[in-house]
Amino acid sequence: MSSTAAPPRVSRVLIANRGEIALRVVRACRTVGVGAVVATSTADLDSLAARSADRALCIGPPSAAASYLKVAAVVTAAQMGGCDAIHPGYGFLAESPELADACVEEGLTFVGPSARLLRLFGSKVSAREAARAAGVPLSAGTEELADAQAARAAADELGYPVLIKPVRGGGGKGMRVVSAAEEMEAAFALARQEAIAAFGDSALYLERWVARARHVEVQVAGDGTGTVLHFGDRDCSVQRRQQKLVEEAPAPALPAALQDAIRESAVALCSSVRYNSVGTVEFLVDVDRGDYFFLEVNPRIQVEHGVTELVTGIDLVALQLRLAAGEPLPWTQDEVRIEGAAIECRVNAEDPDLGFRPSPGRITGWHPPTGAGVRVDSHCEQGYLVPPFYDSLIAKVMAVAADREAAITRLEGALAEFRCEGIATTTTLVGRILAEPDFHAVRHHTKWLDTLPQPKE
Amino acid sequence: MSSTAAPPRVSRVLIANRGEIALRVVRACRTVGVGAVVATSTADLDSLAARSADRALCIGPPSAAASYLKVAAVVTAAQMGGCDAIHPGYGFLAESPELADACVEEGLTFVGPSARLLRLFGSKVSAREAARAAGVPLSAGTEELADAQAARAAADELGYPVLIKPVRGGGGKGMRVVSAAEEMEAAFALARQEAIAAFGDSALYLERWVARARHVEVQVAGDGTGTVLHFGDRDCSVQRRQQKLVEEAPAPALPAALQDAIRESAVALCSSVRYNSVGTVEFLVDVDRGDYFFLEVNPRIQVEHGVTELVTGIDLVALQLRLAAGEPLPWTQDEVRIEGAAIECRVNAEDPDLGFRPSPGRITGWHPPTGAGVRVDSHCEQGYLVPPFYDSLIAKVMAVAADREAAITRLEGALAEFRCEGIATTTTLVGRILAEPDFHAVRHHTKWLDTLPQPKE
Amino acid sequence: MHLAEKDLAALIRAVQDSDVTRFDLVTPDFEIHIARGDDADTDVAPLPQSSTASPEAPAAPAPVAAAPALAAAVPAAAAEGLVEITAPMIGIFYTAPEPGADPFVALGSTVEAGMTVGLVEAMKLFTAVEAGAGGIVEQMLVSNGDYVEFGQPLVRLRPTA
Amino acid sequence: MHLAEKDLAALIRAVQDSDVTRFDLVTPDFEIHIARGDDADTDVAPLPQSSTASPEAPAAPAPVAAAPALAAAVPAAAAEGLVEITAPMIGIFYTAPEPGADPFVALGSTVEAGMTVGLVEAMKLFTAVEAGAGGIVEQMLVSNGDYVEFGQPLVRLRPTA
Repeated sequence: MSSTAAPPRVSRVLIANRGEIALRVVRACRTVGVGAVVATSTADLDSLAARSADRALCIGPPSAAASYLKVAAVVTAAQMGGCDAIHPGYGFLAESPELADACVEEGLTFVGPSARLLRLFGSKVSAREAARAAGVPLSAGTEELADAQAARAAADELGYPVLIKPVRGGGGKGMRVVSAAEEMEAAFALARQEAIAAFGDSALYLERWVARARHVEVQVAGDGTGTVLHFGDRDCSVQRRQQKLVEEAPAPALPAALQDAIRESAVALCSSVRYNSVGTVEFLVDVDRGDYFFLEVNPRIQVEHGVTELVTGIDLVALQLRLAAGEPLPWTQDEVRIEGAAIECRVNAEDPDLGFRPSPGRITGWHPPTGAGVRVDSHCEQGYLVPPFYDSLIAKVMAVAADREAAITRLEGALAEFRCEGIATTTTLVGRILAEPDFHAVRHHTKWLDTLPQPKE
Repeated sequence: MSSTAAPPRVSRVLIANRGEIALRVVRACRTVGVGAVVATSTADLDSLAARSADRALCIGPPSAAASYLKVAAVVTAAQMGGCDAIHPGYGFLAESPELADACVEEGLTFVGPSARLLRLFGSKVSAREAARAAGVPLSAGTEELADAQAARAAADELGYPVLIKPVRGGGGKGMRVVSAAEEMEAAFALARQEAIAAFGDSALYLERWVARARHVEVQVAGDGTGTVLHFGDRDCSVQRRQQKLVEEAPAPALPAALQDAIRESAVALCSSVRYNSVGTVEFLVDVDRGDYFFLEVNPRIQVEHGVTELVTGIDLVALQLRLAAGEPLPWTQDEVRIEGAAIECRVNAEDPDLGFRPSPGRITGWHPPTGAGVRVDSHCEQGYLVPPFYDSLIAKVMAVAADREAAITRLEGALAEFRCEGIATTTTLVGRILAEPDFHAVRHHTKWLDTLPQPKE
Repeated sequence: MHLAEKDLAALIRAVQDSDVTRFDLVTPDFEIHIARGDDADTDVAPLPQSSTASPEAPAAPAPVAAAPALAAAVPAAAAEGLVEITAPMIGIFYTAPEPGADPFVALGSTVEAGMTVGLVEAMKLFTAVEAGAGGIVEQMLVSNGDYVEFGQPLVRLRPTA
Repeated sequence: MHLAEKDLAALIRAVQDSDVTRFDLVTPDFEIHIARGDDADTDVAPLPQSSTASPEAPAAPAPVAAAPALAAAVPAAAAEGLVEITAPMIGIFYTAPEPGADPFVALGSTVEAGMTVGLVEAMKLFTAVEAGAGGIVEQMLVSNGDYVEFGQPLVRLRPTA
């Protein structure tokens, strides 16, 4: 079970995923010049990805638990399809150390980081430890605090505002934001009462409270020797209940020193663990304090990778395949140039008028926008039946231009042209987000969309 | 009628065209932030361009002569639509000095070069004169020759092979290729006989004969003061009966010195005439002799501009609008970077099995390819009726990648995914061209496709 | 309304052999425009889906905001038994030969086939708008000095006889 | 075959209330799979257009070269009045419990509902393929050691009345 036993081979790839990412990987396989076999559930047998691949193999019924999430089915499909590698896409088994282990056991190449890294970043505790060891800033917090006086002392060090949290428990109970020292005594007492009532435990601690946070992430790629490149950052602060809706590259309106520090942190962390694939390091940026801290590592290709591709001209999925095949990084950091600005809107098959309820069904009319500076990644087509079993992403609509305002304008145009008939989609809604003055002025943050009054028709 | 009378304004543009270029210009207007009104014939009233614009105005019946080619209708539409500028697209009135004049008279901005330049480049004679004055190589030829002896002397200077041509007449009659001096006497006598028989005139002259020519063109933009930038070259040598089918940027496999000379010639010519818009200078490259000569200037945006956009990241139509509005060139030559390779295939509504007969009709299924590095410019959609009145271009399918081979692979993939149902198209045919070893090896030339055995199913 | 292809061909020939100067036929599936004079051309045009001049029913609103001006126009004439005179070109519509002069026609005027009912001006060139058939002017759809598009209904006649 | 939605609901309830371990219903419009045990889940699946298991007719070839293997399969069983036993998972099909042993069933064998007719192996884990109904083995569609996809027909039985 040594990962150095044999030189990795990638000549025919089993794609263990569905939807737009399966199609994206099929296309990348073509770009790289390797074969592509798609593993599908019965619901996706006739999908565009399945038809575009060299072969499609049915691995189970529609339920993901019995198909896309079954390691044995995926590995067996690779063997049946004569594949020497497995690309897991995102979601499903993408971060599964079990699949990575199984690949090693069966002599297959896992197109992603090694199982060791998946385990390391799969645990919040060990991921934070790795970040700390690499000198990456972590969210500031305390151990358990004895009383309000200890809390005041700790808060003076952290800087207000702070959040009182119960050590055990969750769901918001016993949590209080404290803005100034004189509020601490009362707040601490209330939080303790609530914690005892809710969890039967009085232990409390403090965290720095970030009122306005931006989600900034850095795209990286490593060759496994400690050499790691970054491809700039992305801002994904437009979120609805922690689901990203709008992503852009590079992250706008960050002070240059802060942006450099964030990118360097990402490279330092991935270099310290000899990261050996493409991946993303996520951070929260504290807008008011002007600093940042580590969130997590996504050891896989991400939904929003396309905006980075648009500003760098680099095909990240092709790079991922080449790294899996043991090829070296083809550039130096200086050769990676970030030019212009790119924005992506996720379009989901959901009904904004019905609380974003999924709206699966038959697409009776499909006209995605095209043209200069516009890219659409989608698995949909006219007549396609959006199945009810999986997530509701139906298209990623992207635009790139010389600067952010031009990219917004172009993306608004693209969304205005986009027609999807037969099912409800979030097209109009995401278009409205782009028009918000706060978005133009980069005053948005991760809770911004949820606090925004629902836009009216 | 002075073009310096008023500062040009471009706040709302009348688009006097149809099809994909009308949609392209609507999108560019959005990018630049100006209004867009589309002038349409009754056949195009419901087109995607008309629906995407702020307004559509019907200027006449389907016949282009009574609509898109009528200067008065176009100018009146601009006035009716509250426009201050007219974009002519390509074809139709794009190179019409009459429209440019009418714009000046009516106080409208013509989005293109001034009428003076349209007249200059509209005549083969004055265009050649301008090229000669700018030091641009012209096709080598002689004046009328008295006899075979004079022809032999001239041919020694031109270098064999040469082409004997009648001074008056055309259509190939009286034309003979002469490969060596000893063939001249007989060939000259035969050509003279043919010329007398066909045109009643014995006058003959010689031109250098180019057996294998590549069509190489340079994309330029000028600000009207003599400052001209180039955006690299394109190769459009894949032609069927002089119709371009496949275009790429940059022109591949040219010796660096030759490529530089061609680009410099284009800039020198346009600079010498104070060119004041975007345009293209076309050349023929003599593959065997390794030199090149001037063909013509296309004083407008071209069908194949997209491949240049893909390798430069520059929006040429937006630039065209900005230059028309009197803005300066926003870059220096050094800031224009050409990276990677892009290829375009034109897909026409024609039936390759029926001698490329146009196949207008209803598109019942439309699924253009999308994804990383793929761009499609098209005005079509599911349910669209390709009208029988206009040219048969239905889509420009483009791909960009780090190098030419990768771009070919990506474009082949895109064409394989492209589905257009209900009408016959040339999709499969252009896909086959890309697979030809001669195309991969850049051994193709302007007559290559016509001499190629018809590929079989 | 359904027409076979050979019916169409016969129809076009019949119109061309006649002395009709302008013929327009619009069905949900296609349009035929035949005109004599400067713009003489015979067109068989596909009809856009959200048509502007369907005789059966008012045009449905176009799916996007930018509906052509024509699409928002007046109720169809055919249903009311009226004959429509449309603009032969895009331009400014004039009801009279010159400012201050009497209009060519007014509500209630009796019009004969071939009579001028107005002028359309484009770039200082004036084109007469002629009635294709006789009748009594029942509706004037545009005002003096209005811009009109090609094919836009200008005047509606109640056919005589 | 057309089923109203309430028929479907009733059907699913009836099957769930029974002791059936696996139920598959495939129509041109949808599929229902109900399974008990490790993978217990109830799915109402839309059927891909070029279906793999339409009981009415052989599947049409997929529009692109990469047709799923299943689509190219054998003629439909229902038309012949046969009951099909399909692969419960992707893997290698074995006709016998171990190399050299007698096969579970052969052509002409009489099978009872619940009987094992073969094994499917994926990553060293063996899953028994059980007959959903009784009958006589009329067709063996795959050979020992063949890879099979999920849902691929393996054995066809002639039902015993």
